[in-house]
Amino acid sequence: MEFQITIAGEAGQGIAKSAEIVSKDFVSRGFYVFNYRDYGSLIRGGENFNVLRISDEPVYSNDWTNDFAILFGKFSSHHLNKMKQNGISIGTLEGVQAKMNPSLIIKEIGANKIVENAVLLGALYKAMGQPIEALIKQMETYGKHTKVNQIAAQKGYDTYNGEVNEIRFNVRKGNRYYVSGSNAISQGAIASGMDLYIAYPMTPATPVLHILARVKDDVRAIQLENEIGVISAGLGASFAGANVMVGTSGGGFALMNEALSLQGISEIPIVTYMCMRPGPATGIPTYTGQGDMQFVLNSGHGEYSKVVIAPGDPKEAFERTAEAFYLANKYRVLSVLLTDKHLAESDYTFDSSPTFRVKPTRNLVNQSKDYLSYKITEDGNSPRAVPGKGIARATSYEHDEMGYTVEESEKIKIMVEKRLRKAKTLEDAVKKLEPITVYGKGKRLVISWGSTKGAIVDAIKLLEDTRFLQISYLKPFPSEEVKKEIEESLDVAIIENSATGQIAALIRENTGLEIKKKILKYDGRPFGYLELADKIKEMFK
Amino acid sequence: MEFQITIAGEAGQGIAKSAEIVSKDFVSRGFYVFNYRDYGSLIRGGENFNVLRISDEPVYSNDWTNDFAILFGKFSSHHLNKMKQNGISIGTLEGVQAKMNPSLIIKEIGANKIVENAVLLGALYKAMGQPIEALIKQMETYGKHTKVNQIAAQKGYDTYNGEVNEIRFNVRKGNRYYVSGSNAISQGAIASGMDLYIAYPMTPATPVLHILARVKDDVRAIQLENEIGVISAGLGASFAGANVMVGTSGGGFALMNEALSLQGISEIPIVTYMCMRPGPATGIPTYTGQGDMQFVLNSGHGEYSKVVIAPGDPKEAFERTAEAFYLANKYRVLSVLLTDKHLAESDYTFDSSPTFRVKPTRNLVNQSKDYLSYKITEDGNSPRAVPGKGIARATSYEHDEMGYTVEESEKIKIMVEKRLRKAKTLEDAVKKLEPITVYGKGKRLVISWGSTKGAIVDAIKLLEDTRFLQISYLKPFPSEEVKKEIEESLDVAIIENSATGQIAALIRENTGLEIKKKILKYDGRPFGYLELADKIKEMFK
Amino acid sequence: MINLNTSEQNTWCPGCHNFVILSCAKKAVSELINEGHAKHEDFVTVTGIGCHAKLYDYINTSGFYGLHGRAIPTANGITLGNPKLKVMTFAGDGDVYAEGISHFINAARVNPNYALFVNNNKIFALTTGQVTPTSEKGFPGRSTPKGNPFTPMNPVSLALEAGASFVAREYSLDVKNLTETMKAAIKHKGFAYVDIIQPCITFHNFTEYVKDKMYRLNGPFEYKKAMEKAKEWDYSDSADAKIPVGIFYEEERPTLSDLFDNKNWSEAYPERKINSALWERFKV
Amino acid sequence: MINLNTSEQNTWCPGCHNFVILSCAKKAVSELINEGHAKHEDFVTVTGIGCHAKLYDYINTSGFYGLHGRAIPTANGITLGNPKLKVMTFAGDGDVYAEGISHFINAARVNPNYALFVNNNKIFALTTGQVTPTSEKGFPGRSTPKGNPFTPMNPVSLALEAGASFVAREYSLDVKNLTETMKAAIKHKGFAYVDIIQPCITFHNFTEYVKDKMYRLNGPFEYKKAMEKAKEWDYSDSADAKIPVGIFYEEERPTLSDLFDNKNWSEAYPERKINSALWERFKV
Ligand SMILES: Cc1ncc(C[n+]2csc(CCOP(=O)(O)OP(=O)(O)O)c2C)c(N)n1
Ligand SMILES: Cc1ncc(C[n+]2csc(CCOP(=O)(O)OP(=O)(O)O)c2C)c(N)n1
Ligand code: SF4
Ligand code: SF4
Ligand SMILES: [Mg+2]
Ligand SMILES: [Mg+2]
Repeated sequence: MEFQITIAGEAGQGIAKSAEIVSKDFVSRGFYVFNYRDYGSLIRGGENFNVLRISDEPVYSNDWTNDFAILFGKFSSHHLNKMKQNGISIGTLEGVQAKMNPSLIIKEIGANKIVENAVLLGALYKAMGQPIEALIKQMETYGKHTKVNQIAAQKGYDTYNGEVNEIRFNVRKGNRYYVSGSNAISQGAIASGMDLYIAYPMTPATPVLHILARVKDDVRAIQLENEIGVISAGLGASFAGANVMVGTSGGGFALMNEALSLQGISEIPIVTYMCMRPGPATGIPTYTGQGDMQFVLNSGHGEYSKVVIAPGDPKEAFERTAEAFYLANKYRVLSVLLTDKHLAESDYTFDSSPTFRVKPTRNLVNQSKDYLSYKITEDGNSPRAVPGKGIARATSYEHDEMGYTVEESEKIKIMVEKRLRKAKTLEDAVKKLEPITVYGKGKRLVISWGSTKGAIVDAIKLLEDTRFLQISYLKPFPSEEVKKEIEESLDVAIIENSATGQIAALIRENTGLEIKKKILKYDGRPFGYLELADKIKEMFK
Repeated sequence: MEFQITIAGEAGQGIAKSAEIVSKDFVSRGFYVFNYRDYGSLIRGGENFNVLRISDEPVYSNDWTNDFAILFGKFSSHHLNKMKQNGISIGTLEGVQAKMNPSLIIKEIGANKIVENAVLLGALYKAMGQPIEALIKQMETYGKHTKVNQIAAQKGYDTYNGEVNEIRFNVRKGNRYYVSGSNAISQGAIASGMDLYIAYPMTPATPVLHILARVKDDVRAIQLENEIGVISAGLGASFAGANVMVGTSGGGFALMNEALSLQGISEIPIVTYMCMRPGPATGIPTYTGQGDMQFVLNSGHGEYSKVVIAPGDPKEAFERTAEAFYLANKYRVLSVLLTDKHLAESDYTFDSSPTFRVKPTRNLVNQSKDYLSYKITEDGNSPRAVPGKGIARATSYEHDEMGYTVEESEKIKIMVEKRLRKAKTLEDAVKKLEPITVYGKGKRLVISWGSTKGAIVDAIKLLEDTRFLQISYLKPFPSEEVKKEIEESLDVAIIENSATGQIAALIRENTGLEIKKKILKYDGRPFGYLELADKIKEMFK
Repeated sequence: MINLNTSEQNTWCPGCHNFVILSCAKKAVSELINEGHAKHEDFVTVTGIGCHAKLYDYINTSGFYGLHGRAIPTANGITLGNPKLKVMTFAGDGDVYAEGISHFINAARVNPNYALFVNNNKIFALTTGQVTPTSEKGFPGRSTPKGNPFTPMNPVSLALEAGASFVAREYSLDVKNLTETMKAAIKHKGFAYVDIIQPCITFHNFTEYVKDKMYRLNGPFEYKKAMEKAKEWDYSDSADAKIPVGIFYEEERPTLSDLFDNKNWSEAYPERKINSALWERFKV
Repeated sequence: MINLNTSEQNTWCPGCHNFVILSCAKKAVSELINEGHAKHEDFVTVTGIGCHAKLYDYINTSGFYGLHGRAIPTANGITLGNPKLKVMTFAGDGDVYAEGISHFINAARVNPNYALFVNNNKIFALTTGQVTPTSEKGFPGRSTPKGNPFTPMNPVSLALEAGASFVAREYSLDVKNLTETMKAAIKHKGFAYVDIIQPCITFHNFTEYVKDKMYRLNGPFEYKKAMEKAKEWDYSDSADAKIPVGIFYEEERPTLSDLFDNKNWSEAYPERKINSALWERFKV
């Protein structure tokens, strides 16, 4: 049993906050809520809306038609034709089923325009047949504005005289965790031993900066002059011994490219949180897409190994963040946590806690006189030490074991080959971290990565004979594992929030297998699960 | 008939200039000379050497053992064991066959230390049985130092009393062109209609900046504050109507990544001269490598089409530069001329002139009131116009036909699909430009791209049943053509100046075919042709 | 009269000062056209990324909506590509004083010929309120909830120090003077920099603070005096500040495109011919 | 005594002033160790890319051979990662005043705790002789054969304007004073900037020019006087210049790592434990 609500209005009308209150109320009562957030690149004066899918079973995505809708502000009319048969739309808009006049109502209670949304929330609760007390309780989070919001909500509830479509189903009791990707990455980073987060604001990576700047834990979030300053300082701080994460989106990541290459040759551990939005360039800054994948995989000039991890939901983000730090420190590499706006800014409900495949480590050795910063080893991985306790060196030039510059043919080869061996070692390490996951059963296979997971998992439940291969490590790429799954399937398609279907190219590069069927979406919006189920069905017809 | 000379000494001793004089003398007499230049990242106080392979037939590479050598300065002893059986080494070094004391000789003529090399050149001419007059004539290029060099050379010639191994073979008469990659790119750019070259110095791209700053033609070479300033100004200037090329190497190209992505969405034509050296990061700045290929192919976040052209020698560089400008202007894309230090800084001899597959064009339409900067067209290519004559718009945001910002799903799709169609159009256009070339005959196939061409062409002459597939367009990739060649071969190997053999991955991504045999070199040095012939033989055993 | 409006929906916050800046810009352009200073098609509006930059969508001239921080080098290029264009560059304080400060310092020295207007709201507005280099110490931005730890930069004295040939400050709500100074900046031959104090009514509303503290300069002054005046306000929130507005400094010297003797290339050479004869230069 | 030599082959041009700067740096470090100011293992030498940067190979301390233009932000990070380290940052004029000028302006304001030495030869030396922002007008660099079209930047007054808390100029051949100023800069709490006039004997030898024009300051001065002094020489090649050397300015204020209350993280938390309990924060 499930239903879906859209809350739409103008930027600045408290849409996101309204959605949060409703979500948290339902989650606290044992429901599962998925909350999709849609907003433009503007502060006020345009449209915002949230879509809440609420169910008694886990749900990880939404679709585009609604059982209930709050529509206010001048931009929301397009939602009118996204109502289900018996759906109830409430609001100020011409054409809604239950038209209301919240500005009149708030005048009655002598309140400010800003609580209009509370009036409509109250009305929504009446329409859903839900206890107004539950809503009023959730409103306690409004701080000093609590009281007035509560009064407005009660007033809305009382005033509403439209249809009622009572939501009544039993939910299982148990723990419920309500979390966005940004929150998961932030807390996951703290949990994984991060000391410093360094960033320059860029949507949709910015929430992590805001969250980490506010936490009480003994970590620091520091905004620096620009992205080049950020990544350079990140490498400097890591060289000095700190556990560092930097964060950005495509444009900032592009600016970091030279320093990412420096990471490759200097072998200084670092984690980069890279949160995609549709490009090229500024693109569509507040929407979602996965079009930067190949760019990230191939970032930085020269040849060096890196790790690119694409978690599929906030719980995975929490878990995989630990792996990102672990691998970065253990193998002195760059770990990229590749996510996107959809994962970062949607809220998911989970009923269990994450588990970790790794333990955190700074991987520091005690320096002795003969410590070598780039020791030639069989597995290509050199022990890590930091300045302050002895001599440690890092360099952007090709170098010998001590870190001194070399130009001689033989010496160059030795160090290049050390790094090649490390790439191999890293590959082996990643094999142990469940780089792929298969969901469902069936001879048909859909393959994807990252935030599309939610819609796919929800969609294949509706399909027969279809399973889903999620690739969580894009680099090192789990070639054998992926090949095996494809070869065991009768029909295969990839799914990607992009225009070209880059995962197909990546699979072909690594396995030789060509996947011609591509389900793509490149309008900045995530897949709806029903929309996706239809497309998969169509594709496999 | 052919022979090889190495001239080695300390940086600052005039090694490169000596090599140039000898080369030009032989070329002017109808020989073919290939001149390899080896120098460290230093100004004085380390080793420099040049290798001249001289022949009566075209040669495009060198190898590592010499018939003659001038060895002076303290770093040259390692060349002693690179002499052929009857090779003659001349110089100041312990162990040379013909030890000389140029410092004594110049004292006699009252000259400066700086002409010591001229003394040794004179001696070399005696040892080669070559007319000293020819050398003395070439020395006229020394400007005000001509006289003293000539005297020193004569003195060296007269003083030399070592063995003589007379070079005597008839050469065909005809035109001879002696040209480095840097020179070819520079003149090729002027020939192709370039107005502005904008750069920030970076080895090995810098010579193009120096050359273009000196030419008398009506073009400008401008050094700006940093690479981000360079590419941004390049896009600005092109938007305003200029034909622009920017130039850099890996690190600078990395910094340009964000603006390259801007190129993609704004569709402003630009040519980028990208001259590789081994990375990651600062790497080995004065040596050669092809390790930035995948990085360049995937540069810039988001999805957009670009052109990546890899000429194989200076003549091709001259020709392909015209294509780079043509495609950039015609399809409003980024054209990357991907070369490396080996191509840029080696001198080649040709006996014919380049031919062009395209005509230059600014591709400007006359603006009318209804000009649309991003007109939706069937082939995805929108007419180009510039400000100053009407309204022209360029933007880093997703946009509509007029260039205004859009965020709506449908409008986004329209513009993304326009760019997808353009990618297809571009693919078709490139098919007509001979994106691949096959050399030689045989069932075995070696595949490569870029500056390795010289050594490969020279090597396969020594091999049986082996042909060479050169890929000149890396993007759009000529998949069908490459696939066909591979499938028609019994045995296939790729050759690359890199540690991982990226062309193999690219081929697999585009054709599904895996090439396991890889002949790689990743010590900053180019392949010698004999060395390579051996490796190919070994690989195909 | 030329219509400089576009039909794009405006998405600034209702009441945002950018509306005023936009209308001043349109007024300046339209008057300059009427006065015969330039033709409509010669104007190019270049912007960075931020709230200010939306101006690109709302003014009907040629335009280049650049990257965050890169409005300046983009405009540099435009003047190199065609020195005859009239370029108005609009950027934010985040754009110019954070991300793109290198270009600001460089432009002040090399003197490209265009006007740079910085809509300085002392905040990253479009990214919802983090501190910039001109935010006052202690201001609780969203990435510095305990208060901005840094002292603000004074971009006006910095521009003078770096060599800008025209330096001014204006206030976003002073329509008359802002328009006049915009016109003067566009007419100035060289790098004309105007810091426009523009409180952000949503994330950083210091309207009250600046309102009574501003006074008008009778500039331009000679360099030293200009510098003194520039130092009168340090962009802090000190209670007894005096904030001079108007033109601090103006000087004429060769521009970037003068120095390299650039032309309107596409007009000078509508189509360059392929000149394969250049290969002959390599003949030995 | 600590041996600060390395066995790397030195590839500077014979006679290059960098040899002198290197030996002063070693002397400074070794004296500071002897005076108990810091331990050998606490020193970190950070460099950019250029001739100057080879110093990394020739001094036996911990070191970070950074990217061209990025010595400053790298050093910023080192002080954030472990504020106890003594960081000496060596960079070139190309590094700091061209490629990395954004970081210079920012560092002056946010005051990271380290010494920045700029080996200023007014040329890109390692790339064989192109003009930098401090090259004098008219100088025929290899990318400007007809002469540098631009007026030079004055990085000393710029640093003061931007807020550097320690500003000095020294001459590469003045061993005694250079060593002393280096020590003072390293000891200074905050961003200590020293522009070291270092003629490049190969590409830009202005030794003769500067030699007789230098005179020693009896600084540090208060800000205004410091600025006046800084303006005495504009980095041009004017014949009657006077070139003040020594410390212009010194001030103490909180450093970047103070402002964020940073620690020596790896010592404070040798191993942080995975704290999966944080997930509980999401419990509704
Ligand atoms: C390279 C890059 N980094 C970060 C961003 C994100 N970003 C967009 S607007 C903005 C801040 C804009 O601030 P400002 O320039 O002051 O303009 P305002 O919004 O205040 O008008 C930032 C950081 C970006 N677009 N590109
Ligand atoms: C991103 C980048 N751009 C360009 C270069 C090339 N480069 C290396 S050294 C150098 C100039 C160095 O000049 P400066 O900093 O003054 O040092 P100097 O050699 O004079 O000591 C340049 C431009 C580079 N290494 N990286
Ligand atoms: S956030 Fe501030 S600057 Fe942006 S539109 Fe709103 S008021 Fe204007
Ligand atoms: S080029 Fe100049 S700075 Fe570089 S080593 Fe030689 S003299 Fe020194
Ligand atoms: Mg701002
Ligand atoms: Mg220099």
